[in-house]
Amino acid sequence: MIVPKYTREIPQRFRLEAEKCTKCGYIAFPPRLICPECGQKSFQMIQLQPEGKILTYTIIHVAADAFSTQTPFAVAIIETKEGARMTAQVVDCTLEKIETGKDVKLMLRCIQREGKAGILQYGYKAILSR
Amino acid sequence: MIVPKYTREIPQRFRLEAEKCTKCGYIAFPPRLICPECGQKSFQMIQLQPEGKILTYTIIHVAADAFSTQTPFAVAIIETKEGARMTAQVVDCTLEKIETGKDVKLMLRCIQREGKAGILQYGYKAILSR
Amino acid sequence: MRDVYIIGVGMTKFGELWDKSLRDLFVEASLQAIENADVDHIQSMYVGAMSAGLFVGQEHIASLLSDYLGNEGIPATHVESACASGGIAVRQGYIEVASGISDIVLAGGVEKMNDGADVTFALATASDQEYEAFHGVTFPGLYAMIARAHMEKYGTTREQLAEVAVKNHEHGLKNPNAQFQMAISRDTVMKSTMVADPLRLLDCSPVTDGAAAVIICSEDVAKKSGRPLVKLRASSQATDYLALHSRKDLASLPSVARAAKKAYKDADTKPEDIDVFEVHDCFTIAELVVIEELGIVERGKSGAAVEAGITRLGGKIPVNTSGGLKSKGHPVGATGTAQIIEIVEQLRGDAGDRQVTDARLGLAQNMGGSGGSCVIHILEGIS
Amino acid sequence: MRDVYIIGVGMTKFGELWDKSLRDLFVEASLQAIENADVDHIQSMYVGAMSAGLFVGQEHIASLLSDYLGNEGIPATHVESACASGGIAVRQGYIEVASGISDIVLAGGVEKMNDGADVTFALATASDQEYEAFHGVTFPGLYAMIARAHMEKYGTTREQLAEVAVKNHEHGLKNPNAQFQMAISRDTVMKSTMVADPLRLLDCSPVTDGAAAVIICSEDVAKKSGRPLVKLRASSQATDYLALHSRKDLASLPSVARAAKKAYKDADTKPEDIDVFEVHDCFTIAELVVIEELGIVERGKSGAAVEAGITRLGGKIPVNTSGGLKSKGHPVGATGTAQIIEIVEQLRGDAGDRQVTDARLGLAQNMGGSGGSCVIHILEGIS
Ligand SMILES: [Zn+2]
Ligand SMILES: [Zn+2]
Repeated sequence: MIVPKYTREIPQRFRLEAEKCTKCGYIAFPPRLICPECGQKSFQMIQLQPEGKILTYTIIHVAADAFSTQTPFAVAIIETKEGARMTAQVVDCTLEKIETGKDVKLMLRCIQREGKAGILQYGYKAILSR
Repeated sequence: MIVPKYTREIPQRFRLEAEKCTKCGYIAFPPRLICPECGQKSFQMIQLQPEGKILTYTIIHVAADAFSTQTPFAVAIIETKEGARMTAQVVDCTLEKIETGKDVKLMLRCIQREGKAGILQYGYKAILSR
Repeated sequence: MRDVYIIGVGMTKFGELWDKSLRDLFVEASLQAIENADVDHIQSMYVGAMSAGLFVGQEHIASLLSDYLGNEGIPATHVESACASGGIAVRQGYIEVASGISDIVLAGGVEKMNDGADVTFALATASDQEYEAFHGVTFPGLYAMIARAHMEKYGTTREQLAEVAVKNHEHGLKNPNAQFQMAISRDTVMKSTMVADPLRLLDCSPVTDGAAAVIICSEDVAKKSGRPLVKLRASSQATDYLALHSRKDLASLPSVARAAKKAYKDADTKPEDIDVFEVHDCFTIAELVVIEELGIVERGKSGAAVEAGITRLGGKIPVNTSGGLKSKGHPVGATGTAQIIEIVEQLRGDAGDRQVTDARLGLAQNMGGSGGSCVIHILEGIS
Repeated sequence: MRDVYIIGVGMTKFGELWDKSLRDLFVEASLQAIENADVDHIQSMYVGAMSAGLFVGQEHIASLLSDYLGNEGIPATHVESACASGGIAVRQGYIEVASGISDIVLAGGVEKMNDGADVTFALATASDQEYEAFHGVTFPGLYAMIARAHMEKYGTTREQLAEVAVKNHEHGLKNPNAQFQMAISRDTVMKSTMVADPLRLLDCSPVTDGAAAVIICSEDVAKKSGRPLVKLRASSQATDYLALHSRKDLASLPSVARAAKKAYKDADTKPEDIDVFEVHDCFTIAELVVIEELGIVERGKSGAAVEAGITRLGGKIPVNTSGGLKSKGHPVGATGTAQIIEIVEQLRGDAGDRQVTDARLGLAQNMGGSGGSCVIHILEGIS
């Protein structure tokens, strides 16, 4: 039942596709129909480089049921080199290593199981660059 | 987690407790804080006799997930002798026997499993009187 | 209170729109409405949706949608009254413009139903969860009980119910935005799968994704826009006991009569003056009871009226020229707004093959659950 | 537009109210408000709730609640803007009375959170489901990220965050309706369980059941009522990007500044003139950022201000005399209305041990999600 939703989201979640406003340069991730900065409707598709840095982060100790077996885990707001912003987990490191300003790479990983059939949902997660 | 909800509803679901408006005689099932017919707030608790008749009914062939293993099943609107109205399943008979106007008795039965732990929820169901 | 107009309309195609999310749908309809109105900004917005929470796990949708509509931080409010949410959104926009607080308001509705949720459960939350849905009754089940009561009280027949579906599909065939653009026969309806006896699959509106939006404004803005003038002559709303079993007459929908009385009074008109009706045919029986409550036909005579073709396009009193919820589709939160759009298009003379000749006054009736709420708008085309 | 007043208030105790259902809670608060206003009828009602759908499986709640409040079929509308729903309900009532459509409107909010639902999931639906909650971030997690940004940018300390909780519990101790009537120490806050680093359990408002309602009316009705006159001087609302990550400055809440600017302008007043504030302290960091956005303190100086006791009852600018969401409890849909009730009681001089001396002007600030929406009311006591 949720396969269509899954397919619909592939461009953003798997390929990191964003759009750049042809007038003001605003980077829309995910893509939008209208630019929130200048109100124009003309965009150019761009593929984000899977690299960015941590703007702020938290360590989640109490999670929704779907994530409760993963606690504690880190979630950060990341800005890519192009200026796109996203929320993503930071994984594959001891949590103490995570700091604001550190560089990360974005990787495709399993995020959660969804729906009664427990279908795996994939998407981007961040790992520290060094 | 849902045990308190369960306990809270015992007076109505298990004991068929209703309230009678001391001014206009309106029977409130479940009990209310204010009479919808006359606006007064004074009620007398009454216990409904577990007897009534069918005012209208349907046979459900497509149900919500929680009831999907029970289809087809009958649901009716029942008026008790005191004039209380309720929606309840009609069980223990071939579905063809069910007709508007027929007398029923109300019995305590299991209705559904609720929540992740699948706790059994009990309540009233109707059976044809003869 | 100021006079209020609708100067722009927009809607997505209705259907199973797998490739579009809730935000995609609403933004698409809204941008269309803004373009149709030829305005360069809106001052606030209302979004009707029954349950984005249960359908797609998203609350706070008015803020989300204002953001994706090109966030300028304007006030954005989500309103809900089950399947009447889209009509309520327009009514709140009407009140805000009438008050003078805003001159240009966007009001719309949306529902994304085909994204994996237990739709039967979600729809049943429009009934009394603790005393109706708890016992396993579904939304079709509630209308099935109304249908049985109406059939036993007035002699309404199974065939007459089917005729409502046949008529609405005939209309929907002419509507490019309709989910089902196909004619069906009385026989097909009567042999379709049983859903809740006596209602069958083709008595029921489908599960639909879609969005609709309108631009509501003051007289001043409307006149300056140069767009055809459609005036909101009345906007009324009423409620009833939520649980069907609490109502004295199970073959009636009193909230509809209550809202209609107020709407006719505020618009200073009567059913005979209205040229075209959009009514809430979530199930075939709903259209029958509603046209009685609206005073279009005498109580108990709706089945015969439909069978006689009176409510067909080209008949004396055209009802649901859009195809209705039955054929156009029923994305619950969007429905009430989409009905108003059909009326606007009829009054503008833009309804194409579905056009009712010389339509000047139209009425849209939208309701929630098994009639626990109802909202009615009367619109006038001013030429 | 007409002047608008509040003449009646009512609320349940806030807490884990196992023996009361959603309808019990709302009806209890509403009957209290009606009695407090000494009116014999209401003409319509607005109900704020974030997600009765996800918390208790019930949509169409305005119709349900109008029914249980003694159904006379009046218009009843559910409004939602996540945790700002209760403030939005009052604003819609304000607009309806200001417009002249109604003279007496009930507006309230309710949430029944302790009935078995996955509360963390339900609250996270106030964020962007597809681009925030999808990744496992929780509602406390979003504010934790704001907290870290604020600490790193302005040097706000962990101790200063704790001082917000200490102050609000000190106030809540004097509020018989508060969920937690107990004092806590800075040390207790800083040693409480980690929820979302750097926020700990005692930085977070609790999971609460409760309801609150007010009676809104025209000047005419207010004067005839004989009740103390409290005027709604301004009612403003704003939105922002829904997703926290979309906002340029992660240590700010721009929707609050936007709504505040409009409210101060409409009320023709400024922060210095306001005698008492109720603000949305869903987390300790929220109160700090909000008092900056409201212009009560300079940007980046909120931590020091709270530490200095300025916002304490008896201080120069008392904030959250009710105990705030932190100690009074946070039934999300009811919160915005309950804040307004605290202000009304302060302006009437009815706040008992919590009374701010000679309070004449008060402001209530209520927001949704991580600041995707905000609604502000400024009230004046007229003696
Ligand atoms: Zn741009
Ligand atoms: Zn009575």
